[in-house]
Amino acid sequence: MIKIVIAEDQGMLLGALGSILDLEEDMTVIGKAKNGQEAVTLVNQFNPDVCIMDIEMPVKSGLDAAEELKDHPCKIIILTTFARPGYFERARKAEVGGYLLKDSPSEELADSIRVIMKGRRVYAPELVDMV
Amino acid sequence: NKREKLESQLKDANQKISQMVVMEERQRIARDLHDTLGQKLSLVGLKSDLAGKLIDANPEAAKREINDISQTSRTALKEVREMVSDMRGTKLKDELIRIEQVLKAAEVEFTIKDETTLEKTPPLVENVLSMCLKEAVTNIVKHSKATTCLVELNESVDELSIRVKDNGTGITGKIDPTKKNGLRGMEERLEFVNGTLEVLSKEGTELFIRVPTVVKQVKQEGMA
Amino acid sequence: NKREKLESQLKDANQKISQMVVMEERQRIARDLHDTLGQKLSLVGLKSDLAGKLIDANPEAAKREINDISQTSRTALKEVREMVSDMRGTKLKDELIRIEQVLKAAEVEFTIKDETTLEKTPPLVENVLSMCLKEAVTNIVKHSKATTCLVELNESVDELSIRVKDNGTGITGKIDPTKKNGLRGMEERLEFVNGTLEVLSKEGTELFIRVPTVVKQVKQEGMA
Ligand SMILES: Nc1ncnc2c1ncn2[C@@H]1O[C@H](COP(=O)(O)OP(=O)(O)OP(=O)(O)O)[C@@H](O)[C@H]1O
Ligand SMILES: Nc1ncnc2c1ncn2[C@@H]1O[C@H](COP(=O)(O)OP(=O)(O)OP(=O)(O)O)[C@@H](O)[C@H]1O
Ligand SMILES: [K+]
Ligand SMILES: [Mg+2]
Ligand SMILES: [Mg+2]
Ligand SMILES: [Mg+2]
Repeated sequence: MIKIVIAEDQGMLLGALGSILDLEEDMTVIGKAKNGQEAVTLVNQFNPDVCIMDIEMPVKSGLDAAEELKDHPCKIIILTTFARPGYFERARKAEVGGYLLKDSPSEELADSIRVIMKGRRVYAPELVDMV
Repeated sequence: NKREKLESQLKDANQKISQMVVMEERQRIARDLHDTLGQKLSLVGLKSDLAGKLIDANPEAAKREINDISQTSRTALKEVREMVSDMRGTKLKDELIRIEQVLKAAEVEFTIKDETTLEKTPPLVENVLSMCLKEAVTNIVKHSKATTCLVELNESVDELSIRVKDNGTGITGKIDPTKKNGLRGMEERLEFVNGTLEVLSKEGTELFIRVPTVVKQVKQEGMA
Repeated sequence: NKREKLESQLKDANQKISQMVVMEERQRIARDLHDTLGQKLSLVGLKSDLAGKLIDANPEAAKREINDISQTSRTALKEVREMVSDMRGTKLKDELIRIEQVLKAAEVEFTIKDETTLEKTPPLVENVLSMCLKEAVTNIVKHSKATTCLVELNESVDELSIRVKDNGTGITGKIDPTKKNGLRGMEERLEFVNGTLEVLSKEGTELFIRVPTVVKQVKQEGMA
């Protein structure tokens, strides 16, 4: 079972992401955070396999949280809508497992999570192109 | 030839400025778009996936998701509309409705003769004309003491015109151009689309606004 | 004074043009937005209502509607993304990262010396420089057979410069300006921000790009 923590400040999005991943047979969402700070706390507390992060959140951004969790065995996946200058570079330096589009089809997201669990990195070309 | 050289430098300069300004404007709009729409469209995408998965096992939950989708897409549409209408400026026909309300509130009897379709009128021209109409009516309400106002719009092959006539005091006294912006602003913006403003003050005030139908972007004549 | 009058006219003209251009650009984007996004969001709204109604009577049909919603919302977002990226232009620091990746993939050893903060560099200048850098590196990968590439950025009080040097074949033979656009395009865009391009071909190719830091909107010298 792949244990997942999700951090997203938009409530409905957080709920939808959680439900959709919970429907996958090999995944379970064990925690939901509303900002990067909560995400860091949940990851340290529950040791999930994967933490999915939005970038722009109050208190602490997803990128800040990812940097903080760089040495934690939990794999970080950043989800974002548009490329913003400098974001990809920071994500890469934080050695995140994935840098994906928020609107990637849920099948694709689930597949990416499985691939990232095997140690590979997955970057959405739409986001890398615009670095 | 000195003058020719000057004009060509002017053209160059204008081109540079135009492009610079366009880029800055695009960046501003891009930022706006990003924040409002991206989130909502992502949400719709995710929720539709979720609804699809729930439909057999839990149709009631699927309905709730579909309901959220409906709400979210409509909010997003409303935002797009607002953004678009902000960007577009005011339509002349909308301004006509607005001035009707303003005059009604001021108890000025309003007559309108509108023969225009505005089919070929560029948005920029419409925007300038709306602004002129608005200022003309604001002046009537503020200064004229008029009891009637007539607005006449005409369209011919080569020009569009608006006449705004009131039966008030007429413009009395000298206008101090350092203090008053309304009429001067109208003239400036009209010049922009090669239009003209005539002001008549006789049995009330009459403004006659004319704009040629084909807009030349830059006035090259009489520059130097 | 004639010259002063002329300069002030020029300033006025520039201001007017800027305003006009912004308005036109906004209207163009507004039209695009309306056409691409407005349509799709309306469709999503309608289809979500339909799906809600079908869910009990015909769940398979409801699934098809939901599937359409999923597709439509993602296409819409893709379009917005493309629009935003077209609009935004590229930051120089981002382009530096991009070329590093490109050169790495092409197995060209990359050295960079960057002393710039770009704090006062206008977006337009950054965009032009990014474009030049991108083209210079594309040329190295395409034509030079180089094994090393050096990029040096410098900022002084009054200018910003970029040197791009490779150890490849150098530019051999004549350039046919009707076929080749890269170097010419660089020159043209640089001219736009009063910049210059020098090309040296000796032990490889060296491009030297210079842009004055204070972009004078209009060259005032030698005006009259
Ligand atoms: N319809 C009118 N009837 C009578 N007087 C008018 C009318 N329109 C304008 N005026 C006179 O002309 C003057 C100049 O008008 P203008 O619109 O330029 O400035 P304003 O309305 O006083 O100030 P602003 O438009 O900048 O708020 C007014 O102050 C007023 O005295
Ligand atoms: N770094 C370089 N090393 C060797 N030759 C070069 C280099 N840069 C340019 N050239 C030569 O100069 C020519 C013109 O370059 P330019 O960028 O203008 O056109 P292009 O790259 O051939 O086509 P385009 O840029 O329009 O795709 C090239 O065709 C190539 O022969
Ligand atoms: K599960
Ligand atoms: Mg967020
Ligand atoms: Mg006024
Ligand atoms: Mg080239």
